[in-house]
Amino acid sequence: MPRFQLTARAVRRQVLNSQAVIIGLEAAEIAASAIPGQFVELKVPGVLWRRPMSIYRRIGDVIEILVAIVGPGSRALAQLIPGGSIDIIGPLGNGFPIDGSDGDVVDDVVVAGGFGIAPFPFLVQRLREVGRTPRIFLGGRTKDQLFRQDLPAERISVATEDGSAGEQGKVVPLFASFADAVPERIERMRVYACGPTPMLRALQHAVASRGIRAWVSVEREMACGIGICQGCVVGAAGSDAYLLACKDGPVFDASAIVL
Amino acid sequence: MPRFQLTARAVRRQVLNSQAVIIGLEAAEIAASAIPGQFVELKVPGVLWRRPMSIYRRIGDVIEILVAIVGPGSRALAQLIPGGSIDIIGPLGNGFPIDGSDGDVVDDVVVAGGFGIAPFPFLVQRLREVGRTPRIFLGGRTKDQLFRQDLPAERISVATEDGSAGEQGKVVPLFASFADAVPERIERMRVYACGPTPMLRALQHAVASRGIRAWVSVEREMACGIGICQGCVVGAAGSDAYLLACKDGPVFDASAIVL
Amino acid sequence: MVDQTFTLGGVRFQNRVFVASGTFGYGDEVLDLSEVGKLGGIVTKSITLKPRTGNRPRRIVETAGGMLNSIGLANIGVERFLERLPGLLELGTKIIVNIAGSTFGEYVEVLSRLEEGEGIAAYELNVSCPNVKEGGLEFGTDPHAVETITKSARERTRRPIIVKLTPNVTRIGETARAAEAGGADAVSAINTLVGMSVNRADRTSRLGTVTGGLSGPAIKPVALAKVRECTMAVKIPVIGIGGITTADDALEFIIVGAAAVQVGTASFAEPNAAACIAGGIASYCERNGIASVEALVGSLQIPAPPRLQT
Amino acid sequence: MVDQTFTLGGVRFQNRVFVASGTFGYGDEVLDLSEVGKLGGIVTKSITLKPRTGNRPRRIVETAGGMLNSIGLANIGVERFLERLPGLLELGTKIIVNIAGSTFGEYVEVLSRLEEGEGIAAYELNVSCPNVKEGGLEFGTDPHAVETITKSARERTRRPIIVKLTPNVTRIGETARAAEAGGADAVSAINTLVGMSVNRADRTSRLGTVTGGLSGPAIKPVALAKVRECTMAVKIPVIGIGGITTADDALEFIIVGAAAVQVGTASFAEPNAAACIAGGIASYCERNGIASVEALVGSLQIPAPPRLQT
Ligand SMILES: Cc1cc2nc3c(=O)[nH]c(=O)nc-3n(C[C@H](O)[C@H](O)[C@H](O)COP(=O)(O)OP(=O)(O)OC[C@H]3O[C@@H](n4cnc5c(N)ncnc54)[C@H](O)[C@@H]3O)c2cc1C
Ligand SMILES: Cc1cc2nc3c(=O)[nH]c(=O)nc-3n(C[C@H](O)[C@H](O)[C@H](O)COP(=O)(O)OP(=O)(O)OC[C@H]3O[C@@H](n4cnc5c(N)ncnc54)[C@H](O)[C@@H]3O)c2cc1C
Ligand SMILES: Cc1cc2nc3c(=O)[nH]c(=O)nc-3n(C[C@H](O)[C@H](O)[C@H](O)COP(=O)(O)O)c2cc1C
Ligand SMILES: Cc1cc2nc3c(=O)[nH]c(=O)nc-3n(C[C@H](O)[C@H](O)[C@H](O)COP(=O)(O)O)c2cc1C
Ligand code: FES
Ligand code: FES
Repeated sequence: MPRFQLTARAVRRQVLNSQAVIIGLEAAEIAASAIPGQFVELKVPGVLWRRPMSIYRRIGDVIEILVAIVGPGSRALAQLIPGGSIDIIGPLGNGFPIDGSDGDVVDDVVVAGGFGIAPFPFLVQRLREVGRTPRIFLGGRTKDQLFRQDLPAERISVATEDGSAGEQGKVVPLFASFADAVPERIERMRVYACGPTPMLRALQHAVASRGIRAWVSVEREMACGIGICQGCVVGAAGSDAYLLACKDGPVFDASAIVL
Repeated sequence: MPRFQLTARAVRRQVLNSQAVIIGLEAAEIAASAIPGQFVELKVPGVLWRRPMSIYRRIGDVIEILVAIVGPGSRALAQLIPGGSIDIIGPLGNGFPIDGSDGDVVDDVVVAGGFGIAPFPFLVQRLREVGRTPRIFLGGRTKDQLFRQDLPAERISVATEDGSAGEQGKVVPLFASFADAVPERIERMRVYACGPTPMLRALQHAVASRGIRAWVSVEREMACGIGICQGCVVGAAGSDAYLLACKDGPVFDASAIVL
Repeated sequence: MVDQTFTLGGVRFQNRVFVASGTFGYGDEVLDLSEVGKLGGIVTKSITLKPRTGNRPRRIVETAGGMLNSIGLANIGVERFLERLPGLLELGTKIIVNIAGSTFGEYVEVLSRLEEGEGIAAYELNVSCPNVKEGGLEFGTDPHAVETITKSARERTRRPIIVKLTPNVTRIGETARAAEAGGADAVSAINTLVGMSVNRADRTSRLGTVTGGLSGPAIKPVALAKVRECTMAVKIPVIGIGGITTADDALEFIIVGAAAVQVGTASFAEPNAAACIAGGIASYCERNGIASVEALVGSLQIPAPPRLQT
Repeated sequence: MVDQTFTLGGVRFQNRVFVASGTFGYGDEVLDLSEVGKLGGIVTKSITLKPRTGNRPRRIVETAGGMLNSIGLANIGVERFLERLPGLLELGTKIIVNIAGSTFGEYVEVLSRLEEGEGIAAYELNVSCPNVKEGGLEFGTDPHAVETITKSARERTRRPIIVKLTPNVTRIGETARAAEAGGADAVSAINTLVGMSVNRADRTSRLGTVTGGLSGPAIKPVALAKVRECTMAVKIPVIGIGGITTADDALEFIIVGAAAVQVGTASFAEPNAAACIAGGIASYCERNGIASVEALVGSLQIPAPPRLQT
């Protein structure tokens, strides 16, 4: 898979709330070759490591990222204004499998918790290109943690822990009750999930017990993002081996890893 | 001397060139109590130590600083835009002696090299308040290193090393030839100087050999700026002792220190 | 109210946050910018027998996440310090006097003079001083020397003795044990790491003394590991030092096993840092329903043994 | 043209900038993002006798100006490495194989197997490994162990041997001398400093192994001082490592006395960092009329002795 290092010019900055900003970066080579679920590594001034961010959406030569402001790196990144530029490496990682043998899938399902929504607008774009539109289950602690602006509104089901939007509760049970309501579709269901580790664990359990195929995108601290530090390991299921989130992932078959 | 720590709001930002910016900061207590030659310590994000900057000018509740962009701290500081704020401590150090027993001084003379101009617009303000206007000798490598916008144009003599403005040469010889042309004034002359160490050394020599009274403002790396680290030492003349640039200075009698 | 007190050799400190030696002057220089009354105590600049002007400049260099210093124990000497002491005792916090010397004898002499001063809460022995007899190597690198100095001090005072350990050793646990054996009431760690910086433009060392001591956030991970080693080696309290800038940093040390902490370099940028940290620890305990900071000391959860290697 | 070459035990390297062990994979992982052909050489990840999966997570933590790692020598083992070697030899730069083990025997066995491989330019012995016989303390903290390992290696190969020293010792000069006495062609320093990090939220160590190794810009001042100590202790070349991110950093090490340098952590954020540094050193020499980097090695100007203390 080709990877590129380039200086990307910021062309867009949309503040969603005090914790979340979308930044658009001109990065033609990366935009041209990326697939959904892949990420880029951004060289943010003032911190040692690059910062990994999923590709949120692709619009021509521009890739967008959704930045959750959680610490010094993301704060600095969120301040990047149009006209400014930043060194980025990408596309990185493996991405979600959507093509080829999965041609006759009928039920694409996205399950996202909070900022775990980040890779999915791009996935939706890609699925639509091949004539598919996923059903989307979105969870957050409160309604401020739902970022649905770039998703097909009519296909979204929402759960919030405080009940401020959608169902009150967590997103995995919401998805599970949907799955249980349509047993005939289970076999042809393909789940794409991203979110906090406890949510992904719950999802692993929900899909395993129902025999649903699922892929999860995991986050790990990454010193390099390009496979040379061996820092970002994820335990392989049923063996002593470790997999690298940056290279073997960040997307894994839900049954292949121990979270 | 009172010192204050406060969050100052930036109210002005004037870009002089790619290397120099003037920032105005609302800091009423500091503005009210500062004297020329004193400095403030600014908490710039991303670097360990605060950064010391002379008070460039005072306008009501606002103090201005002239920032030379030389490294990460000054670069970040120069990006402070109006509306932003920064934690500052000041006024610090001793400042130039201008009042009291010096009442019958006739010739106030400023000698400044490059960014050494920083404390002098404020000094000029103060001297004018007591009915005095200094003669100003300004030096720089090129004319881009002269910052005379806030000084009385009619009293300025300029020297540049490349001859791009004023006399070609260095500023201390320019001042020295002025002094030699007015021997009758030598005794009542008071020189205030600031600039790179080699320039200050040349000045020490020029004033010592002519018996002129002079004060020099020196720069030292400062970890604290408030007298607790003992890092900013300057050798005392004629003894083994060290003086602290941040507390005993930054302004010293030119004959009292070894540079 | 969270119980933040800390008792050492019978002396009770109001909380567990101190300012570190050499980073807060004698304690009375920045009363306008810091709430010293909220500190557990002030550890003074190292005091030697005679006044010292200190090392020649350049004395300080900023580095990535830290700083180097070669102040060289510049201080006013024990006599002038004793004149200044009564004023320090009115600051509303306890005064710990840090003692330094270049011979065994000097430590003892300084301590003996200080014994004549009223009100000193404790002593801290800075054993990171060059030992003139041993060709300039730090006393603190030799467990035997550490034990001897501590013993000599112990024989001459009933005040609590803290031995401040150097991190520039293979096994700091050994020097901690030597201090304990010598009768110390506590050890503090760490002093600065030996480091240097070069100016490539003129190919000189940036510090006038070539090497100096590294401090600040950059050394925090090393300090935490050294403190952990100390807590595993001795039963006396360990006071954690090194890069502490926030209450979270202090909590890291306490969780690892530090009974108290000292704040050094952080005071330079934020003169009130130590007082803020003391407040922050109290709020953390309140938020988490912890009645006494003591309960946090050494509360580190060690995970199950690592997966076996194949 | 500036002469950047560096010769070690008869092997000539095109320049003095290498990538450090464990920070660049085996050398062929990032050919798309780095100009490995411009490097003096690649030091491979530490190779052990059997493949190792490495330590359990969490393995890396970002710290102020640096990072901690506890990768645990995860590697493919010497057999699979030998299969991969022919490919590495085509990268246009020299390959130095870093050897690790948990017993003396393991070092020797790995080296003996590697002797069967063609084209290896040199070996680097990583003596910062836990010595299983000595209760897990690093081999490299014991000069005697360092000398023994070096000797055993020396008896089995004519290829250049570099001994990579641990900084976690009181006197690194002593271990450097032990390596020299054992027949090493060079020493490299430093490996990582022992450090740790605590998550106060759940009171656990952030690293799965509790302590790990600190690297990156934060440790540069310590590394420079350790490299200086080595250069004063031995006559063989010293290779400088620790926090090198820019050509200026590399020049600092060279001026202090390093004959060559290795770039570690910096490659993570900038995969082409080492190649850029090699280029930067050449430009610096050109700008300053220096014909050979050799002329810079150890060119540090030491100022006149410090002012006497009063
Ligand atoms: C493949 C991948 C894709 C990602 N995509 C996005 C995205 O699209 N949008 C987004 O906002 N964030 C994303 N992240 C997470 C993002 O990289 C971190 O939030 C960011 O690096 C934090 O940097 P900081 O300096 O702001 O905070 P820090 O102070 O570095 O960290 C704040 C907190 O976040 C945790 N953290 C830091 N880095 C990571 C990481 N890489 N993985 C998990 N936790 C981390 C820290 O442990 C700490 O608790 C992604 C991470 C990975 C690995
Ligand atoms: C009392 C005082 C008043 C000052 N007033 C002004 C002012 O009005 N305007 C202005 O632009 N600058 C002033 N300076 C200098 C200013 O503080 C430094 O340029 C600034 O701190 C550099 O920070 P940096 O991070 O940008 O660069 P760094 O990377 O920290 O330093 C860049 C270069 O500047 C040198 N340097 C850094 N700090 C100092 C210092 N404190 N003194 C001397 N050299 C230093 C470094 O050694 C290095 O060579 C003053 C310094 C002092 C001590
Ligand atoms: C400028 C400076 C001066 C110091 N002077 C002394 C001293 O006189 N005696 C001493 O025992 N420690 C001295 N130290 C070490 C500190 O007390 C502390 O142990 C060390 O700096 C690590 O803590 P920190 O990272 O919080 O600064 C000094 C440190 C600095 C930075
Ligand atoms: C993630 C990581 C893995 C490392 N693995 C090894 C290793 O396998 N063998 C070894 O000798 N050194 C290893 N090191 C140490 C480096 O080679 C180097 O000595 C150290 O990181 C200091 O240099 P730096 O500050 O430039 O990174 C590793 C360092 C890091 C950061
Ligand atoms: S982040 Fe370095 S190997 Fe994955
Ligand atoms: S800068 Fe700290 S004493 Fe002057």
